[in-house]
Amino acid sequence: MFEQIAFYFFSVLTIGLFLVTVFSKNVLYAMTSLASGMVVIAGFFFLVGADFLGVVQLIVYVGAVMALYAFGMMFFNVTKDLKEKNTSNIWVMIVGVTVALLMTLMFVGAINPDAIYASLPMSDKMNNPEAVGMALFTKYLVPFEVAAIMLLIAMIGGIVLAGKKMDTSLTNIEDEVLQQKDAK
Amino acid sequence: MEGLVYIALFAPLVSSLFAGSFAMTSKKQFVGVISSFLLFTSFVASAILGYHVLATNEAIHVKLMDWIVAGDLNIPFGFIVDQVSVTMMFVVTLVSTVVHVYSIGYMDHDKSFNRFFSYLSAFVFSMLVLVMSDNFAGLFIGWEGVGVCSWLLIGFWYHKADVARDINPSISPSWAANEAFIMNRIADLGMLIGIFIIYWNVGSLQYDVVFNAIPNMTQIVLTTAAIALFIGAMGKSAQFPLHTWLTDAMEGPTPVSALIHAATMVTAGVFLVIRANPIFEVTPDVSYFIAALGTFVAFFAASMALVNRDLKRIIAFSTLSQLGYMFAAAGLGAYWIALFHLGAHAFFKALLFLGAGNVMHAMDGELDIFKMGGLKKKMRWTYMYMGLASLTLAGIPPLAGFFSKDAIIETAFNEGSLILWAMLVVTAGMTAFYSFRQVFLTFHGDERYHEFGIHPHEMYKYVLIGMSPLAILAVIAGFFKDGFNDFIIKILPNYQMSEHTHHLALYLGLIVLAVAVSGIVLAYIKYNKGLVRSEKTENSFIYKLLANQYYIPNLYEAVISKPYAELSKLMWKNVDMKIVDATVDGIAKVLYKSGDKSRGMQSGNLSNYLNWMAIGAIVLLVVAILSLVA
Amino acid sequence: MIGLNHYLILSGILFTIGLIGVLRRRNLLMLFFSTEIMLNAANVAFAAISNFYHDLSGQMFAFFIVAIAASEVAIGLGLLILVYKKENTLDLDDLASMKG
Amino acid sequence: MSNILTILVFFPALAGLLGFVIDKNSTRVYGVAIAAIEFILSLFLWMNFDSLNPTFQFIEHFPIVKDFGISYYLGVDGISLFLVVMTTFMTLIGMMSMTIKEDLKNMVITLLFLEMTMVGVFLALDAIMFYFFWELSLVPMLYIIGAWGGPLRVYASVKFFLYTFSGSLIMLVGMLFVAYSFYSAAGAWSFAITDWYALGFDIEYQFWLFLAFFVGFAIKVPMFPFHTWLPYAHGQAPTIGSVILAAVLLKMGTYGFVRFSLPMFPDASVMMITPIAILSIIMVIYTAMVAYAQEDMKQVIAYSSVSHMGIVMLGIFAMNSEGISGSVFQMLSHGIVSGALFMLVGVIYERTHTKYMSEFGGLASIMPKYALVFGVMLMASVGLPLTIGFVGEFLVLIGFYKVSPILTILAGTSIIVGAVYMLALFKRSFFGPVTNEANRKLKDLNANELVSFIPLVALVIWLGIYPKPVLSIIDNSVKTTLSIMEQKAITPEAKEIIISKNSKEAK
Repeated sequence: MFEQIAFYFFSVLTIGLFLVTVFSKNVLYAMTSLASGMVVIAGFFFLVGADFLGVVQLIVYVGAVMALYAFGMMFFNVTKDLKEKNTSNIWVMIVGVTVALLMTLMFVGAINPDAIYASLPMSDKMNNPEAVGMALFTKYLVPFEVAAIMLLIAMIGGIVLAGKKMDTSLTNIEDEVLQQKDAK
Repeated sequence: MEGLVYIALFAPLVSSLFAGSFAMTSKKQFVGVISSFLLFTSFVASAILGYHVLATNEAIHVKLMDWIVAGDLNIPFGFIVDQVSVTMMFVVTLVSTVVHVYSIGYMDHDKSFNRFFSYLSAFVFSMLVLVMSDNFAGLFIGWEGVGVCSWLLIGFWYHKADVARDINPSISPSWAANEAFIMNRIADLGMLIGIFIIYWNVGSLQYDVVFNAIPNMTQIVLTTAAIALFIGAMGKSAQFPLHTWLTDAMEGPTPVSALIHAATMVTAGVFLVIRANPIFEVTPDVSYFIAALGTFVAFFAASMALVNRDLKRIIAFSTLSQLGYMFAAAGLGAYWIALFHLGAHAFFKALLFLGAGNVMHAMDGELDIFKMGGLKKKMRWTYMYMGLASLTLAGIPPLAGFFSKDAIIETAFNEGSLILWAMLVVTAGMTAFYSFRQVFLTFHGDERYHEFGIHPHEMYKYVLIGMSPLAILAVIAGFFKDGFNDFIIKILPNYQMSEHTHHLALYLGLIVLAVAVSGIVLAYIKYNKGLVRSEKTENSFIYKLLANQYYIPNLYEAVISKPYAELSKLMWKNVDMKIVDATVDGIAKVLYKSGDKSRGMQSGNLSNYLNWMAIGAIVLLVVAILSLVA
Repeated sequence: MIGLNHYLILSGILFTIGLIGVLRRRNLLMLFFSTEIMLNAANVAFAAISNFYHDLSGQMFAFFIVAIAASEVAIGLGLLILVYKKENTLDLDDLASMKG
Repeated sequence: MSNILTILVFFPALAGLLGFVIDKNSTRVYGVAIAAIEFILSLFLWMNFDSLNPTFQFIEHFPIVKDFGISYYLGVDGISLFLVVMTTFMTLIGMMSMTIKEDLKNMVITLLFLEMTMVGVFLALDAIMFYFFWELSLVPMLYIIGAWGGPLRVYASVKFFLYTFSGSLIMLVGMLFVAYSFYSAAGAWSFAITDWYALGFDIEYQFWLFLAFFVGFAIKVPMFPFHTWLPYAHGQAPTIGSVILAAVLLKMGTYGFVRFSLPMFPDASVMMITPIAILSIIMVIYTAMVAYAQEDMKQVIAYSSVSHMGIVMLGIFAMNSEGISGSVFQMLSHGIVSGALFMLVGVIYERTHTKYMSEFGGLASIMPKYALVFGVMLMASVGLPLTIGFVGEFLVLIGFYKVSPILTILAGTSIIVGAVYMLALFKRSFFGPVTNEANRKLKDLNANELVSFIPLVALVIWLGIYPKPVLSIIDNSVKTTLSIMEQKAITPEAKEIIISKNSKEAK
């Protein structure tokens, strides 16, 4: 009963928040609703017993990613509303609804649950974080390490990219240099 | 003896290579002398071989080496010297030796003197290969070889420009050469097919094997083989409808006309029929067709000779006509008579041509007999030679032509084909008329050449002496008829007249003789005094028809050459360029255009790309679902 | 009772919302947001499947997806800042310099 | 000795690589030297070839990708032996006669690489290797036409490349399918041609596979109606490019038919005799007519190439050893003769910078040596007995007569139409008075050119008079191929045809 109530409540909440993100003209609103949506998603994780994932979701997404966005946005002018030539809604709706229908069809209609077997079965002896830990450091050790290296590279990359010649435009310089060369 | 065979065969080749090595240098007298000497060597070797064959009655068979060996096919370079081939060798080497000697004088002023001897000797070599080979493929080597040499020699003065057909019916030497080559090629295809038929039914191309296998072959195979081989013979011997090249071939130097287009090469077709007589023997229908065609050509060619004004062309038509006689004899089964006439004809026709060459030399290349006349004062020897040769041609006893030609006409009577007989008799009269028309117009009557500022002179002495063997043979060859009969029937079927014909022989002979003499008399009455031209006759339809060779060259031009050229152009410009190639380019264009059109997709706008991606995702999802459902 | 299908349908709806965002918006930053939504939608599905089939693999996948999303944001934002510095806009319509 | 084939294939390429560091002024000598060594190597191969052994010799075989059965597999038999010798010979002659001034170094290197690919195609016994060299040969040729060609060179080279390339892609699909079939049948992958020979197919598969290979080979040959790339390629290519293209590259297609199509798909081949014969005859007559209509000397010879290749195709589908041996011999003869003719056109083009026959006339009086060499090659081209051209043509026609007399008569018209366009060419260019005064100053062949042409003339005559040393070796291998076909044929009709075409009906 609790699960049902929680599911529907969270569902309505996420859908609403994400709709705001997608349709809002104001970047700040969009970002705020996205961050709130992420929190609710973490709720779903707790709901399906993926406690560790829920925590990771909160820390990484809500903590790190949204903080990054917040910092990033300081470089942009976010006070004004966005002026975009949005793709025609009918078209978007057609594509979106088709995708939704197709996916539903696939999930609901086509998957044969009997044919699915767990390749990494959960055991009742361990709680979730423990089980995740066991899996990560045994079977998924190499991917885990690779992911770590990737994150490190991403961090360095992010810093280098964002910190590069912050106050001059590369394109303009090259154009000027080129023009000077042409003039000669 | 084997050595002699090779000497006879290869001496001309050596001569050709020797002369050829000087081909690009200026005239050297010794080239002609040495070539002639080598040819004489070949002649002596042939004569000794002839004596050997006569004495022992044994054919000499040699094998030089293998030529083509593939699958079951095995063609050697094998040579056989038997009664037939040795007769041909004798005739060919004799005439060519004389012609070589003659050419030293005739080509005196030509800057391509050395080249000429090279070609001429190469021709003799090819001709010897043709007659000496012991298989059909070897024969074909010689067959094509003489074709090429003829092409080279007709086009010897290749630098002359093309002119309209009205001015010179042969257009130009190079045009005539190509015409000869291509017409021969048409016939050669027939010959090749004949060879194929024989190979696939016998498994060999050796004469002896093939002839031994004849009883095992079906009639239809034999008939097709005979037809195919005869088509080959028609081309080389210029039988209707492949005859036009022969008169055009007169563009070549006169010694060439004497050797190739009178005495030797054109008789190759007759030789083939004689050589392959076992095949023609068992195909009476084809043989009768040969005889009928031969008779027709004899008459047809003689009719064109009646009105022609060109000295060499008249002789060329008479060659054509005499070839018709030979085919008539061969077709009627009198192979040895055909061979005998072939030999006799070679002597007197070569003599006639060489005489014509003397006249041409004297007249600075002028060939129109209407512009000559009264030459006998200046050119006594030539007059005698040509008169003698014409008498022989007309068939006046006791000269060689009488014996051979009379025998052919008698054969036609003997076979009961009275139509053929009648036509051959009439032709004999026409022959006599046109040869003496030519002799009288050239040597008798008023001296018309003065108007054209020509100063005729007699040919060199050594040339005239060199021609004498031909003259002697033209006179005496007829007396060897019975001896030749005994000699040749060892290998060819013996043809004997029936009892009935034998009784009538004297009367038949007299009829022919009477017709011939009346021809001569007619010519004498009409032309002895000089040229009397009558506008009315020359404008008559018949005269024009004959003078234009029945318009056959024009017909060929209009029906074959022109349409072929047009069609070729059409094939290239329209079919190849506009259909075949355009289709390919069309396909390429479609691809290019579709790429060009779909380039719009590449707008550079990420949002558009994302839309496309979504569509792609939808397609993938559909595929996934369909595959899951299936 | 909430079954797997509920979660999957929810995930589908969220994904579609993200997709609509991707298709509709022209602002690069908004595109990033939409992508995050789609990633999260997938994560929900993974976690749910993991739960209902008692298989940890789903959670593992989701875990790595989170890692990838994090690095993507780090690099992506860096690039966005560069683009903004150069072009002074994040609107895709103004950034179509790769036209073929 | 044991890896002479590897040396033959890769020596030119290695030498070509080395060519980059050779001094610019000596590249020509270097190229000739390398080509000469390569030619001597191929002669050495011929010397050591066991002429009584009709199967593959000097085999080198070791796996490259074991799991997929791709191996390094070289071998030579009577069919490929002379194609290799001809390739090295024509490369040598071409290199010697080359008169290109600009970028000579690049040309020499390109030619050496091209030689590698050509020799590789003829020696490869692994389908993947064959395909590799087959496609690779396009690149140097593309470069030769595209970089040294005439005004339309880009169009011509792209057309050449795309046309042949798209054909061979279809062939590749066929090859992969054959390999897959082999895998299904034998349980292991193999691309070795000798393994494929042992593999039988249903008649339906044979038909489609035959078509797939046919497209690849037919475009290369080039068969009507896939021939239109050839006149462009020849028209635009520099002399050396035309020589190699006509002499060797076209032979790859016909060689492919003998090596792949016949022994692998005997039933389909028998089934396709009539359609291919008809195409070949169209090719012979139609292109001969087109050649007659040309105004450009080089185009005449280009179209004549197509016409002659029609004869080659006809011989291959005669299904008897006379025809196929004749065909292989005709490949050699066409290689030498058409190569020589293109070189001859190159000689006059270099002197006058035009190839139009209307610009010439009376050349025989000005350049007698040139006219002589041209005349010899012309006679070989029209198939005069005692020249190289006759042997192949005669054998092909005699072989095909067994299959169909009527079609043979039609094909036999090649000796007529061939003479027509060749003699017309000769008359228009060499005979008659000198029409163009500027031509009076033309120089006859110089010593350098004579050195290139004399071996060609000698070869034309030698192989015309005594073809046996070549022909007997070819014939042995052809008989083996035919016996493979006979064993493999599954339909009784095909078997009967193959047997009956090879035994005489001695009644």
